[in-house]
Amino acid sequence: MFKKILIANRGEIAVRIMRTCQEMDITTAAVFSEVDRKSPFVYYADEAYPLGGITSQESYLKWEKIIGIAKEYGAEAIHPGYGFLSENADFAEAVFAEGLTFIGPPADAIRVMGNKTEARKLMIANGIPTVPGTEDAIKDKDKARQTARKIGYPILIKAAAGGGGKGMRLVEDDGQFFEAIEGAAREAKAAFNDSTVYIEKFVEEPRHIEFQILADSKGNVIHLGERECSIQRRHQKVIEESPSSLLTNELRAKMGKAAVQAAKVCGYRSAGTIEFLVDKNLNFYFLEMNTRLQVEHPVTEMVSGLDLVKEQILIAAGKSMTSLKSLDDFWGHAIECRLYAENPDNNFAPSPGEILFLKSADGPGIREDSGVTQGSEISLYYDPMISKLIAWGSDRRQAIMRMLRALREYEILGIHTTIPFLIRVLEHPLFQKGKFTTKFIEENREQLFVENINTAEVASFAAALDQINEKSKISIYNNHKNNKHGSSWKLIHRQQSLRKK
Amino acid sequence: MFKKILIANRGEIAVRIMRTCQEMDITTAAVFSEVDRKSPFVYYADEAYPLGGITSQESYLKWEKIIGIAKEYGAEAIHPGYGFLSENADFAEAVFAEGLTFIGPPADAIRVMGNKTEARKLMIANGIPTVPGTEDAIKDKDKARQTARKIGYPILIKAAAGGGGKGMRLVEDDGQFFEAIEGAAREAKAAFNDSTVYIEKFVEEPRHIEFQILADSKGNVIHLGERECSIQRRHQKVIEESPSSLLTNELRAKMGKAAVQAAKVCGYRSAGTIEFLVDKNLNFYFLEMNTRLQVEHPVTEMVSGLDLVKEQILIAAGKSMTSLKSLDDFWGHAIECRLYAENPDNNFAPSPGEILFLKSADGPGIREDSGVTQGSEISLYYDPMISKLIAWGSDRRQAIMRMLRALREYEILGIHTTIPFLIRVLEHPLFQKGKFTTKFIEENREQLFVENINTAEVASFAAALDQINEKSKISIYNNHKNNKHGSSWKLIHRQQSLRKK
Amino acid sequence: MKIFADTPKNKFEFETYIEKDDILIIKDDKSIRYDMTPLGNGRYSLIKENKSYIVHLVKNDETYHVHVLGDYFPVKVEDERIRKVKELVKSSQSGTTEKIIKAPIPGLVVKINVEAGKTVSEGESLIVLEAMKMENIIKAPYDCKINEINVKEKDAVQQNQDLIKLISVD
Amino acid sequence: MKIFADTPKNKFEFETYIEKDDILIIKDDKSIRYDMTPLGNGRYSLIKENKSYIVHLVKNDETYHVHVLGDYFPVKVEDERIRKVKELVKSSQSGTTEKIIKAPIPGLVVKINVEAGKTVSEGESLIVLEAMKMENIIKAPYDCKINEINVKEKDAVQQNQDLIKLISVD
Repeated sequence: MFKKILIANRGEIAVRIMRTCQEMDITTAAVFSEVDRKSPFVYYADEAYPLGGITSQESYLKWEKIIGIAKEYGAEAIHPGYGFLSENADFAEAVFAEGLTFIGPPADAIRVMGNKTEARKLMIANGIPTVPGTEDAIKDKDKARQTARKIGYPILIKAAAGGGGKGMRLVEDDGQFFEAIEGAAREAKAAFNDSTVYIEKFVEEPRHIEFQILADSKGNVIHLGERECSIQRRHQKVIEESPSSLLTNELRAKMGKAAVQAAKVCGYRSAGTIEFLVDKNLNFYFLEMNTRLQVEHPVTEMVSGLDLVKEQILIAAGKSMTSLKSLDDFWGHAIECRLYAENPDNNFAPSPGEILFLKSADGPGIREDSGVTQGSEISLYYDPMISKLIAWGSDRRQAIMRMLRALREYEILGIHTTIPFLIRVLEHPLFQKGKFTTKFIEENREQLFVENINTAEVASFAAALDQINEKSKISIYNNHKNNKHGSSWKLIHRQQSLRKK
Repeated sequence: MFKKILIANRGEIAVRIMRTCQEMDITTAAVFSEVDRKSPFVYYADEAYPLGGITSQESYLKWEKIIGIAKEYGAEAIHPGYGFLSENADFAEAVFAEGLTFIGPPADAIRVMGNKTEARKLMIANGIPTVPGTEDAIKDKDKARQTARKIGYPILIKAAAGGGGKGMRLVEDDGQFFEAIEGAAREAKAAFNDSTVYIEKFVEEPRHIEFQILADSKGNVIHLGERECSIQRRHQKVIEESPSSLLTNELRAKMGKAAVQAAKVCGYRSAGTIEFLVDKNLNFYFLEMNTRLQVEHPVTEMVSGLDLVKEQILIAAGKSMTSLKSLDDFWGHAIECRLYAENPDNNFAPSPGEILFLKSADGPGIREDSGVTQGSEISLYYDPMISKLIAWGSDRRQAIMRMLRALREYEILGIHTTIPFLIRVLEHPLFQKGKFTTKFIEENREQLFVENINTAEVASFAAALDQINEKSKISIYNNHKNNKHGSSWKLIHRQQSLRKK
Repeated sequence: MKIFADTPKNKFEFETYIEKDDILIIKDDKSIRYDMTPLGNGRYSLIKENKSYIVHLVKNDETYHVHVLGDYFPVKVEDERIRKVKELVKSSQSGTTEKIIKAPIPGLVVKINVEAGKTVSEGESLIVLEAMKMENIIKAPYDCKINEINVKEKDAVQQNQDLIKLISVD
Repeated sequence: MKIFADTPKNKFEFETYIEKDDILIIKDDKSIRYDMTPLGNGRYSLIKENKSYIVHLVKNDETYHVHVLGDYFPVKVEDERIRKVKELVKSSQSGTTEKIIKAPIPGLVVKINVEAGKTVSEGESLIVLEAMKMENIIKAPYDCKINEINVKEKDAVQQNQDLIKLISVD
């Protein structure tokens, strides 16, 4: 087994990977940008090496430097997490060329699946259904517009190198086409250093359902069931769960078989995800394969009992994966909510700043994978996702109720988060019934931004009290009529007077 | 189902119960002493009512007042948690007499099992093995000493009304007998308002293994497997786990059957625990029944998937329990560590004070049931247990490794906790092999208080740096030779100079 | 004295009296029983008519940013006198139609789609800001003329920094 | 200058030089590379020779209370000069054998088992303190005579409050 692993990532996923390493008695090495000097993943690691630089390009994407650090300080393997270098085939190859192990799939598998148009061709050749669209990257914008017209609007423009909604645009009519393609290319360039984009038909009433697969070097390829990821905003996943309320056992078996097949034909090894779209008639289409650990992998961990990072490490070290059977029985139900540093009330504008207070949720069935803590500075330079809450329940209802109470008890001061929005999604009757598509947020916008008048009154009352207190310069806290709390009173008054100084 | 439940308790268990109520859409009412005005369980509740008073006697034990609040404000049921009123049969009866529901067993069951000597007689009458000792409460000290001599030292003196190690004394020779019996009686009086004590033979090489049982009003009585609670200090449980590394399936079935039988003969209903001692020859003895929710109930929840508080509420409302079969297959392995506000390096002296910073553990397999947060004031008046960490793993090894990493990442400033001690217990080879008795801590004292010289050096280095920095009045933070972090440097320097003001 | 507290979609009114060292809050002729205890870090435990809440209060300029029950509200609090003064000031001001578009977030100006002097229609893209790897398009709030552009491409801007000055087109 | 840092069971020594605005820490003729960044609330991120730690430092009187790697150490730090001064002071003091027993914890005095003037043996119970529902017995540290008792039963005592003054019996 590896003695030391370098984690070429930041934030929650770096911490997540280090935790498994610790549990396996493997030394962890962090690399960090200037901005991240005080981030938890830096002091969570056993060793930490500065990369310098501020932006991703100047730091986490500098792969020669990262490989250099790994070699100099004796790390035998590199885990890329998700994003950044995780789907960079050249990087994976370079790691291998230097005699180190890349914890992920072979470079060839990344390359073929990473190029979305190549991947589509491979799937079509192997009889796995795909969504109609361009088979190649777009070179000529005018020609591309003709293709779009032929497929029929609405269409999606997607980054060939990408994932996670970056460099993606929905185009509903011909007039928006050029602006959309330019924006997508620009975003793709910034996020993946590759501006190549392609076109796909936009499937109607679609659900986004993906299958987790595991493949080891002993020839075992299995799937661990699905994740329902239809709750999306701007093509970013917001809430994920496993199992999906849509799939029958029969459909699950069929899709699972296709997922395993997809992994096999690209010579896959490690953990990977096959994303499908399922339409209103339960037809499913291969969308893309993510050749890396997925943000939402914890829901699969909760219902399977496996540690997917541990499986990745075992597989990379040439060992067999832990479990050799496909998952055909879930242990309860798990839901994940991504917490973003964004203000839902201001069109989800990024909300950078310092976290002034943090009391996270705990108790039965709650797991958190966080990358921040009180005192953390949320910067503008990286992804706004700061943490993931995962709730487990013996059934979907209990998982939802647990997630709701966890979100309500989560306290974070200093930045805005998407928590109030997430609560409204989970409270929505259609969500609770499992009746939704990827357009859920769009279509229920009005109810998702409603103001609860009772809660608003409490907020107003508290604000008014504080304002009166400040103005009147006498202590108003605690006028409880039945109160006989001698010492407690004094305490409160003393604190009040301190507060005014 | 109940619409509103009053929780007659404080701290972590009050929050724990409220969480389940929230998940069941039941309104929660807290009652609180003066000291607890700012405790998380008060603001976690939907409603909060002051009891006044500081000590337990002046607040949480004032049951007429508590019942009065429940009636006045429309709570239909009262959950007593553990400790305080949870095993007070008169209270349970009074709740019933006022037309409310007591979430726990019938008063008669509490009464017979609550009186340890009565319980012993009942068990003996029903063929369940018990430890030799006095059958009745001690009235005459001299006579009691004769009994002690007859049974043979070492013996245990235990509070008839009690549990949790309070009012308990180990007597190793005749000379200590009188001092021990007085101390035990005094402690029993303070904790349970009942100074009655009795004597029991001290079993050698004993393991403390208990069975969780559930009984509903439909006549279903099942057990949910065992909890291993042998790791104790001063008869207080420190670490608990499920399953036990000692039990064979055969012994588990035998003990489980005895546990179910014990619950049946006292007409039990609700969740309860049968505590056994198991000696070196795998003989087991009934020790006592705890007629309430146990502190360590989470480990059973983790391996069974059930929410025991939910089961208690369902049963109290006259419904069937969720699962009707005994647990014969555990879902992995779970361990609980109790975090006490005590200083292990000062003979576990209580460590009251304010929590200045708190960053709890999270990530895969970790659950926390906490009663405190940053800013919480740990007082002298109540139990020093502030939180419970629970780790789940697919096997015992993984559960231990996860617990270790969770304890190492747990940050708490302002008070001492037992975390450094817990880490040493979990790291100990005998603990890891599952080879221990209830005397583990006593017998391995030397290794459990050893100083790791490498860690000591890091601590000394950091302290020396800070001292030099204060004296020299120039900023020494960050002398990293390869450092080119322009802006980060400045930030650090600015903060440094702020810090000195 | 009357206190007005407005959230984006609701308006609340409280009547207050000072009685010795206490402040009474009256609603529907009844004094509201409350107990608001500061916990530090902007956190308060509020017990109002036996209902218990944890409330976060952060005051920025004129607005309270309030978190309670997992929800968030910006709340503007004014008392009677201040409100009257403001109304007087407002009515005496001459109606200027210039509007300043400020940066809703800190970020990097990646594209400016308009020039000073041009007329644009409601919803038209004016400026593209990038932050946290996502593009944010700032659109014209209504049909208007661009009066002045205060930034250029590749500028890093702070939150609330002036970006564009508009004059509405009638 | 030499710096001494002592934990209960180990003693460490560091050599320091001030070089421009930097302080160099030398061990075995090599400058130790370090980077200690404050995170607020007494927390520091320390990177020492590439090894990364989160360190809590709280200074109370002369002692640093340090938490690192899940462990806790009280650390006494002194430099050469201070240590020399202390040694001088110590050697000039006359040897007094009176010892004050202070309350190790805040608590309630539930029982006093001795009287002033009495002689007791090592390990004998002197006082019983109760806190957090547990009794804590304070025992005689060695054979001694009780010089003075400073508390009475039912007193609530603060941490480090004087309880009993002893004179050792030779």
